[in-house]
Formats: sequence, C-alpha cells, structure tokens
Amino acid sequence: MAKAINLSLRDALTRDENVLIFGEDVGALGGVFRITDGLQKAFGEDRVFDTPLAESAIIGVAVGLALRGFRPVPEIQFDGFIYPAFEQIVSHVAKYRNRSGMSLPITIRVPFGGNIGAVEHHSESPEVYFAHTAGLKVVTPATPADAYALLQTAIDDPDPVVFFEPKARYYLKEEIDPAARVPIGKARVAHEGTGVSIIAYGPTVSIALQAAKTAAQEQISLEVIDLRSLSPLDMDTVMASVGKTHRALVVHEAPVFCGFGAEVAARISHDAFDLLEAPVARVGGLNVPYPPARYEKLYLPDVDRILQAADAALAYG
Amino acid sequence: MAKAINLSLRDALTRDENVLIFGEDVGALGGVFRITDGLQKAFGEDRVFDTPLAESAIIGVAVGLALRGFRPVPEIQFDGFIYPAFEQIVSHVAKYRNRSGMSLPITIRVPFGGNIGAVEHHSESPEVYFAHTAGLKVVTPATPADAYALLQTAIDDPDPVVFFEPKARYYLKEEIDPAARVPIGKARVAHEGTGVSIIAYGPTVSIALQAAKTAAQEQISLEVIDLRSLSPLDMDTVMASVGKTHRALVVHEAPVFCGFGAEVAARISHDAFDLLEAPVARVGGLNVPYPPARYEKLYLPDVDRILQAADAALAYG
Amino acid sequence: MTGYDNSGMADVVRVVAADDPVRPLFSPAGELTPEAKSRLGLDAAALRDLYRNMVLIRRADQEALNLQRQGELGLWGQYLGQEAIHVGAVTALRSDDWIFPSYREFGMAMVRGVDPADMLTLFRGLSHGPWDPRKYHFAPLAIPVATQVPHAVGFAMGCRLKHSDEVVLSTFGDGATSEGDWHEAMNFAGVFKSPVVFLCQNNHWAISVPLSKQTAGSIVDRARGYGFPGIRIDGNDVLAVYAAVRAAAARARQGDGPYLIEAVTYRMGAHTSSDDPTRYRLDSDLEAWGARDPIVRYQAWLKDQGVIDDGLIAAMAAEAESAAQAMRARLTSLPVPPPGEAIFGRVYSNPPASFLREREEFESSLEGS
Amino acid sequence: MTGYDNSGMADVVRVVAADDPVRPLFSPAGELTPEAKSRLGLDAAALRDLYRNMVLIRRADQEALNLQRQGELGLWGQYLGQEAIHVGAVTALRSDDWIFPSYREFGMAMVRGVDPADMLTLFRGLSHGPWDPRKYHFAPLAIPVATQVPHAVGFAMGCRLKHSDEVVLSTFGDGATSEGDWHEAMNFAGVFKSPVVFLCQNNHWAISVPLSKQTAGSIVDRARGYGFPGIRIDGNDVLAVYAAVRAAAARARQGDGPYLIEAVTYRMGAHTSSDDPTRYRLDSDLEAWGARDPIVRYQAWLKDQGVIDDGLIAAMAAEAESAAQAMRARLTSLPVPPPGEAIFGRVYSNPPASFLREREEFESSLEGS
Ligand SMILES: Cc1ncc(C[n+]2csc(CCOP(=O)(O)OP(=O)(O)O)c2C)c(N)n1
Ligand SMILES: Cc1ncc(C[n+]2csc(CCOP(=O)(O)OP(=O)(O)O)c2C)c(N)n1
Ligand SMILES: [Mg+2]
Ligand SMILES: [Mg+2]
Repeated sequence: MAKAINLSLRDALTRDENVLIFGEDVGALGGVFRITDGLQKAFGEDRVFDTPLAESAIIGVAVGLALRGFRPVPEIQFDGFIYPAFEQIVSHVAKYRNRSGMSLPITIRVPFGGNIGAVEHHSESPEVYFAHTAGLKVVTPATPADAYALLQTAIDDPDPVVFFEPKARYYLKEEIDPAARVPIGKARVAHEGTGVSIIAYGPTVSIALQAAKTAAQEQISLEVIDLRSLSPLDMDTVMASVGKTHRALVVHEAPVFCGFGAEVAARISHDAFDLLEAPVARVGGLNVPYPPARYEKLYLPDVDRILQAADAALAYG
Repeated sequence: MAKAINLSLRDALTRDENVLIFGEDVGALGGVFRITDGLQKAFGEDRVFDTPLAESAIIGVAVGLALRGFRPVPEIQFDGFIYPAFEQIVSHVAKYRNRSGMSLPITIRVPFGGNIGAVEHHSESPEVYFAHTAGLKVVTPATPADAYALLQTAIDDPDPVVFFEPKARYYLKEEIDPAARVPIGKARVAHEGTGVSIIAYGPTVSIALQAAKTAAQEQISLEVIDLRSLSPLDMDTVMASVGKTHRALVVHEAPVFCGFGAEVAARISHDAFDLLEAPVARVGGLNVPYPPARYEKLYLPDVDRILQAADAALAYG
Repeated sequence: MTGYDNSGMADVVRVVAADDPVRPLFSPAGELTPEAKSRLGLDAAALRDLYRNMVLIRRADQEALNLQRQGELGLWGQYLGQEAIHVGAVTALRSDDWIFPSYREFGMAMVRGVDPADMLTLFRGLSHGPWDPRKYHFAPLAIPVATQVPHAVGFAMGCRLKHSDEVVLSTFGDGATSEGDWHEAMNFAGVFKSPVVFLCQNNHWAISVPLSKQTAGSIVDRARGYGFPGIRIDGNDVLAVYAAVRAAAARARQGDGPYLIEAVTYRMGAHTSSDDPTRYRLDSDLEAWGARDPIVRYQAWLKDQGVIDDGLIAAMAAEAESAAQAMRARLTSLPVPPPGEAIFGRVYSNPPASFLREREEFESSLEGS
Repeated sequence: MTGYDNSGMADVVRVVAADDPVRPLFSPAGELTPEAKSRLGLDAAALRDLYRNMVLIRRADQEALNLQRQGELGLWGQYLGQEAIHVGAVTALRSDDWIFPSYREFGMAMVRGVDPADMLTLFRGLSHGPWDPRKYHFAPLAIPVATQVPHAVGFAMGCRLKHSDEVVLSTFGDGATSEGDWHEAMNFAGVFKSPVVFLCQNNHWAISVPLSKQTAGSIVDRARGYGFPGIRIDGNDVLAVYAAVRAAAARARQGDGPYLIEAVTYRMGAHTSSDDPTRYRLDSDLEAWGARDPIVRYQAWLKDQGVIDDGLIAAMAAEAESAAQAMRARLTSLPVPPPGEAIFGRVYSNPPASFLREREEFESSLEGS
C-alpha cells in the first residue's frame, strides 16, 4: 500500500501543478514510512518540502496555501500527533468554507492504527473525532488499489478530506490501475456472504476477511463490508447487506465507547429495526489508553473475537 | 446555576488549600460569565489567578501543578476554545496516570452549548471528543443543585474530570444543600413516565422536561433521564427506564452523526434488543457547523422535535 | 561543517536580516521622525483621506455600538482608539495585498471597501462571514485568537511559490502573541522567508488581562528570535503606522522576508458589549490615553500643516454622520436569508448525497411548520 | 499610566533580568572560561564521577542498541554524543529538583539512579513508564514533542506557590522549539517567574530536518523575548554544562526566575533504530563532530590535570562493561506483567464500576483462551 500511495501522490503532483506535499521529514528522508520517497527529488523543493516541527502550523499554512490557490496534501507523521492541529482542523479546515465561501481542497494524510509494536502515541485511532466534525470528509482505504484511487479522489475533491492510512497494512502489494477512481462516500462489499454482515474499515478489513475465510470452513457465511468512507457514511451499501443477513457487527481498532462503531450500530439498529434478528455487536479496542506493544494483540480486535461475535449473532434468540 | 458553581468553587477553595483556580479572565473580572466572581478577592492571587491567553499551556501547567500536589480547576473560557488544549488533554491528562502511576486530580471547567445568540465558536458541544477518550471522566449538570454537588465530587475525585457547564442554563436558580454530593457515573430520573424514555443531559434536560409536561396534557407519559455523567455512562438507570417504557430517544445539541447519542442508542438497541418496541431515535443538532445565531433555534433540538420523535416511537409498528 | 573552535557553533548562529528600512524612520521611542514624516510622499488629498477614513470608521464604530444597545446587534467589539492602525496599515498596502484580520478589524475592512452594513450582519447573527474575501483581498474575521496567523503565513508562502509580488498583512492583538499558533507561524515565516508583515495591535488588554500579566519580555523583541527585524511604534499616529507598514511591505515585496511591527495603542472601549471594564480598569488610564487620541492629534497636525480647515472637518463629520445613518438603514432593512441556504448552503463545494438529503428534510420540515 | 511622550510606551518595555550569573562564566563563543573552570569547586572524586557516568551511560546506550538489533527491544533512540549534557546537567542539580525529559534522556535517568533494565522495559513494549517519578524526581518520558515543557513550568509554578526551593529542569531538543507548547510554556515561565531551567539539547537534527530548516533566528535569542536571559554553550563539554546548569539553577532557586541554556551538540547516531540517516546526513559532519567527542575531550583534560590515569580509565570501562551485561541479563529475565494489570491497572485511581467490569470480562476471557 505504501507504494500505491507514493504512486498516487506522484501522479497527483504530475497532473496538477498546484498540488503541494509538505510535513515533517517528507523531503530528503521520504517520510518515516517512505510514503513520499523520491518525490522531492522528482518535483523539487517547491512542491515537496519539509516543515518545522509544528502540526498546528502545518495545517494552518495548508489553509493559507489553499486560499492562495494550491491543493495542499500535508502529512501528519503519526495518528498520535494530529492532536496539536485539532483546533486548526475543527475550527478552520472544517468551517472555513461555511464562513467565506472559499473551498479548501486540502487532503490531510494520517498514518493510523496499531499492530506495529510501537511505543506510546504511535498506534492511535482518532478517526471518530473527525467523523463527528461537520465540514470534513473522512476516508480510509483497506487495499493498495483503493489507497491509490481514493487518494486521487480525495486530492481532486474541492472539500477538505482527512485521509487515514492503515499503517499496519502499508506492506500490502497489489496491481494499480492509474485510471481507477473510488468515489468518496461509497463502501464496497469486500466478501459476499449471507449469515452476518461484518462492517469494517481500514486495518480491520483484512481481519474481517480472515474471519470470513475461517468461518467458511465451518459452513458459516459472513459478508464483509469495507466502508472506505466514514464521513459521509454509505448506509445504502450497509443496509443492502443487512437486508440479506439480518445480522451485523462492526469492527474497528478504536475503543468501542463512542467509537465510530456506535454510529454504525445506532444506524443499523434504527434503520433495520424490523429486519434484525440479533443485536448489532461492536468489536473494537478496549476502553483504555492504547497499551504497551506487548499487549496490543489483546487490546485489538482479532479473528477470534469477530468469530465469537458472529457466532453469538447467529445463535441469538 | 452560575451562583451554584461559584459557591461550589468557593467551598472547594475553603475546604482544600490545594485547590487552584486559573484561566483567562477568572481573576479581577470573575470570568466572562462571572462564575469565579469574587474568588480572587476572597482567596488571593496565589489561589485564583489569570493566565496568559494560551489554552494548551493552561492545561499543560495544570498537569505540572497536579504533579506538584495541587488540585487544579482550570477554566476554558468557551467550548470552542478547548481545541488548542486537545493534545494536552488527550495525550497527557487522560494518559498520564497510566504511564506514571501519578494521579491528576484536575477538573477542567468548560461552559458549553448554544442558544445564547453568540457569534461563531461560542456555542459548540464537543463532549463526545472527550467521552471517547479513555482515561477521562466527563460530566455535565442540568440543575444548580447538581452543578454544585457534581462539581464538589469532580474536584475531590483523584482522576481528571471534564466538567461541561450548560451555559444557556446559568440563569437557573435553586436552593443549594452544601452537604449534597452527586457521584460520578450516576444518572437520575428527572421525570417519571411510562411511554417513552427521553435520555438527555446538560442543556437538553429542561427541554425534555418541557416536552414531558406538554405531552402529559395529551395523556402521553414521557420519562426523562438526566445522564449527568457521560463517561462513565450509567446504563443501569437507562435500562431500568427502558425496561418500563420499551421505547427511547436521545437528545443533545451536538450534531447527531457520531454524537454521544450514537453510543446511547447503540447500547440501548443492543442491551434492550428484545424489549424495544420501536427503534431508538436521536434528536440533536444538524450535521453542519453551528449556524449563525438567527438560525440556532432551527439547528437545536426543541420540544416539537422531541414530541414528534416520541409520537413516532409510540406509533411505531 | 566545523571543527572544534569558536566556529564550532557558527552554524547555529543566525544573523537577523541586517537590512531594516523601517528603523531609520523612527526615533528610539518609536515616534516617526520629522524628517521621515516630511518624506512620506503623501499629497494633501492623501493626507486628508487618512483623516477622513479615521472619522468614518470611528463614527461607524459608534453607530454599531448604538445598534447593539438597541438590540439590533447581538454583540459589538469597539476599536475606539485604534483607528490610526486600521487606516494607516490598510492605506499603506496595495489593494491586492491580502489582509488576515482577527475580529476587531471592522475599520480595516471598511477602508478596504467592504460594505459596513453587510459586515454587521455577522454581529446580527445572520452570517459567519458576509463578504467574499476574494473580492476585497480581506480574509474572514478569525475569532479563535491567533489562529489566523498561520493562514496569513501560508498565503504568503503561496505568493512566493507563485512568484507573484503581493505581500500579506497579518494583524493580531497583544494577547494573541501568547498562543502557540502565533509562535509556530512566526517561525514558519522566518524559515520560509515569507512576504508577510506582522502587525501587533498592542492595546494593552486581552479582555481583562493586562499586558503585564500576558507577556513576559516584550513582543517586539521576539522578532529577533525568529530571524527577522521588528520595531515598536506609536500606534496612535496614523502616519507612523502608514510609514512603518509601507516600508515593511516594500521590504517583503522585494523578497527580504517578514517584519514585525508592534503598534502600541490603547483599547478605549470595553472588550466587547458583553464586557464590564470597570471591574478591572482604572479611569485614569483612559484619561492618559485619551490625551493621545489618534484623530485629535492628527487633526491638529493637519491644521498645523494647513492641509485641512474647520470647514472640511465639519464636512467630513457630516459625511460620516450620514454614512452611519445609511449603514443603520441598510442593515435594518436587509432581508434574512432563507434558513436552508444559510445553514447548509456553504458547508461543502461538493456536498455528499446524505448531506443534501438532510437539507431537503430540513427544508420540508420548515414548510411543514 | 503615562502621558504622551517617550515614556508613553514605557509600560510595554520589559527589561530582561539584568542579573546573569551564567554569562560571566563563558566566552562569547560559549566556552567555559579557564578561570570559571578553575572555580567549579569539584574535587577529584567529583571530576572522576562525571567521567565515570559518561562512560556508564554511553556503554548502556550501546548495549541498548545491541539489544534492539537482537530483537530484544522494539525501538532504541541513541544519545551518543550528548553524554556531556546528560551527565553535566543532572549532576548540577539537587536530587529533589525535578527533571522533565523528552524521550532521549535515558542517560539522565541513569544518573538519577533509575534502574536501566527497568527503563528499557518501555522500549521492550512492557510499560509506558516503568519508574515511579516521585522516587527519582524524574518525570516519565514525553514522546509528543515539547508537550512536557508546560508540565515542567506548571510544576515550577507549584514549587513557588508552596514556597519550597526546588527548581525544575526542562529539557527538549532543537526541533521542540518549533512547537506551540514550547512557546506557551516559555511565556508562562516568564510571566510567573517560575524556578525552571530550560535546557535545549541542540543536536542539529529533528529526525531528518536540519536546524537550518527548523529554526528561523536562533533558539537562545528567544529567551530575551520572554523576559529572561539565555546563553548558548558548548554542549560537548561536561564541565560547561555543569557550570551553566548549576549557576542557572542557583539563580532560579533564589527566586530570579527562568533561564534558557542552548547546549550545542550533535546527534552522532540515527534518530532511532528505525531511522536511516544516510538518506539525509553527510559523513563529513560526523567526522567533524567526532573530533569533539565529549568523553574523549574530557578524558584528555582529566589526564592533563592528573585526576585520572590509564588504570582508572580501564577500571571504569570494565565497570561499564559489566554494568551493561548486568542490564542485559536483568532485562531479558524480567517477567512479563500480567495483561489485566498492565492494560487496566493504572488508568484510574478511582475506577468506574463499568471499567472494573470490563477488566473482569477481559481477564476471564484470557482464562477462557
Ligand atoms: C483561542 C481563543 N481563546 C479565547 C478566546 C476568548 N477571547 C476573545 S478575545 C480575547 C482577548 C484577545 O486579546 P488580544 O489578542 O489582545 O486582542 P484584543 O481583544 O485586545 O483586540 C479572548 C481571551 C478566543 N476568542 N480564542
Ligand atoms: C508532536 C509530535 N510530532 C511529531 C513527532 C515525531 N517525532 C519524534 S522525535 C521528532 C524530532 C524531534 O527533534 P528534536 O526536538 O530536535 O529532538 P531530538 O530527536 O533531536 O532529540 C519527531 C518529529 C512527535 N514525537 N511528536
Ligand atoms: Mg489586546
Ligand atoms: Mg534535535
């Protein structure tokens, strides 16, 4: 996926001279995950540049650059370091057009999620903070192909997009079709099934798919929905699936309490009230600060917990 | 309620010499809402003091003061200005004990909510950002008596508490019992009823009560639950009510999408799956940035929207 | 790199841009020198215009306060006493130089040509931003303190990247300098050598917090730490502000980077109409600063120079009076935009389907009621 | 207040604390003067101890890197080249003076007596903070850059409010000075005249970003803007660091407020074990700074002074070697704390019932599996 994102940035830089990439260590180093590898060399220091160590200003100057006619694609180095920029994102990036009529075509790239054995603050899943913030669009790919295509769409979109990259999936490899586009607000059926709908996004999609594979061996059929877009949320695709399965569970790494799964569960429970044959389950992170690396596997949702929840849903009533 | 909070702060300052109050304009001015009126005069500039205009540092120094043995009660002047302090709150206030074993008995006071005819950034409802953040306790009173008693508990609590004050209810008056305490994590039944459970908190409780009164005239019986504590959430009280009514709706000012109501609705829908006779409804702010004052009444939940949702719940199926 | 000797740390020593075209124009105390004053190159008409604009914006400020007291506005924040900064700074810029204000720069916007009645609809609760920033090169008011400063710097970085020669004016209060955003933006401006003029309106107060409790050290001294020059000037002298901003803007325009101007003035009014300064401010301060009123002082000087006479003064006062009445009349007759458009209309350029559905439901619910 | 004259702005002019007990100890280039060196009042044992501690922490640093390469640690960030700062600063403080580090101050913690094997459990993924800060007066490592600086200032404000005489050491890197938190904390320290010594470890790099792209102006110059003095010193001279921190701490202890020390050094290793400096750094830099190695230089000086001989040097090297082996042995034999306690045990002092229920469910689910 890292290569796909790099290629997507490269193509955006080539296609539109107003695209700018900046952030901490994105230049000579090519980013701590090498996502911007080679881009400064190829496009020069005016298009791809390092900034001082200040996230609020990284987003704040992105606003100014957008007002001047650019398409900024700032990088926040890790999920845990987007918080200093929270005011700029919530009070300005999300609301600027509403007060000025001027669009901010900013795409904020954020590697997120755990499972990389990191020290504290490097494994956060802050997506719901942004999904709750009206005026933003929030997306996250689960595959290299989607990462390429969704990032193209995000950069072209006239509105601000927070683009969460599942860093534990950077290693995934896949053929890229440079012509492909994924619209913002469109989920996909990652795996067809009939028994239970598993709603996942970003890093948990591949876990859900593993669960589906394992379940299949026991003749249990799970459908996996990859949301891709959190805000807006594609309830049509979700409801189409639940219309088949009548059972659903949501999976994410963030703590369950007030996590994005709450919105999905509340919506399904409401919209499919008469269809549901089991309560909508939520499988997610524990309601604690992200634990030390040795314990993260116990904190994070895994195949077993998904299968248990699916079995419970199937056994319900 | 303003007077009740002022009295609660006064009593805390008197009772515990380690209690400190600081923030922007809390000294000579007594706060822009006069919540700290007279406190600096009574307790001196060492106990109650103005700070420079820097929210992140206000919370950051609160952490340092707590480590030094104080019980800081910093004030954030308005809901919309807590965002610069987001990193300090999420990465430190919420997580410091987990990494050090040292408790942070900090109570962050935040006037929140709309309906005061203010300009932009002065009517926000950011509570879910904090409710989702493990390590924090998040509370909000709806009455002067609760404001007094809950603030006493919050200040005495060894853990950090975000104390949201419904600023549009500051004018409410009520007798205060200085001996009263409200435990964190305990909701209350604000009005008994049998038809539909209305789950509210902070500024929406009084609207829910009005709705209950209006409904009563049409022989419709609504029960109103005042959560008081968002994190932890008192599901026992909520479920006891839903056990009676089999119908529920949640009301808050924040945008509905990924708002706190999503957690409440998801939980009720899950835990009361077999009891519910209607989908759990959510009545809240529109999914837009808070609008200009002239339009806020159309944005905010009101008695009519609550009654419509209650009627729909009763008519369901 | 360096061996182990004095030059061992040479690479960490950054010399502040030696060139400073502003400093020579001012006395050590921050007063514009008579010599510099005589070289401003402003003809009588231009000198009169500075006066006229100060009179116009002060009268509008007063009228806005009246409107607030009469319930026509929800809030008003006076700039009484800061007119020399508003008029001097904007006049010193090119009309295509962008200005990034905070929330007290109504006067600046007026000088830029924004219709005052339209602007007041913000304080009437009808809009969060009633003008098109592109038309006036005037950004929306920024209410969260200091958050506009990085926007100004980013815009200036963009001007440089586009090889255009506009400069950006970033204005903020004394209190704003305490915020992290202010610092981060100042450092970015220095690192990227952006064409931006930082104008601090030091009016001695941040609501009730006086400068002495707000700022350690001094604001102007901070410029040096960011690698560019700065100067503290008399903010109640319109010609001083004009001269400083013009020189700093010219310097930025020719690629020499940022400049910090600390214009010292005094907030003669309340913080806003919701404020009660009697709780924290001494009347004696007002008297002292009243004696330095920017309009009175400038008027005296203009008379002295024979550039203006009582007839003209009266005429301009009359013009300001009728402009204020016109502003009031227009404001109170402006229609209330339809809710659907006001609440949903400007959130997205490319609104999601679910958002459009919510808007439709909202609008039909209105018809319903 | 003031009339309209030069003193009109007197109230906005803050004079930087005139007293500066540090400056006289140093040459303009930031070298400790021979004269000051001779007056440090450190006996031979104390001088040897500085050397010994530098040797001990360097060897531990090397061993930690080995452990990381062997997969025993998830991450390691070397402080190679910065030992003089770690040892000099901590030695200059009283043991009850609190230290608020960032994430590279393992050496400082060792000098404070924190068990290195325990500390390494953080990088082994076993704990977010393996020591009790109260026991060592050493705060947990702060990973979000610059966020610990306001904590240090708040703690120092608290010392003053308690009328106790501890001072606080706040240490951070060159990159940290770009963050808003750094600025806000510096200003608070100045406004509240807090007993805090700011120690910038300017090692020329923030991961791959060099000082020249990080900092406009110069770090030490910023102190003046906050109303307190600062000095740039040779951070590779343990005696210089010791002298500066001791003098600045004494000044703070007697109530004269904050002081900023910019200790210039060089990061000789990678940013962390995940970093690849070959992508952005020239080997020539390393050579030049290698020639200024703090241990080699100090050893030569000690020999010169006849304070140390080859026998002692060998003995200390041997001690460091066995300490490193002991650290490795202890680390790899430390038990893995039970998950329930490690994940839930320290979140709250007063855990909500729902939280305890979740912990129980979690723990029984483990028994289940
Ligand atoms: C981030 C933030 N915090 C707090 C406030 C509330 N507030 C509005 S104006 C103000 C004082 C600003 O003082 P200054 O920067 O000197 O500007 P002035 O009002 O004097 O023009 C404060 C604290 C705010 N608008 N934004
Ligand atoms: C707020 C924040 N942003 C980004 C990072 C990622 N990061 C870790 S260390 C570092 C560079 C810090 O440089 P400096 O302050 O000079 O300290 P040094 O590593 O040189 O000791 C960065 C960008 C972080 N930890 N915190
Ligand atoms: Mg001010
Ligand atoms: Mg560094």
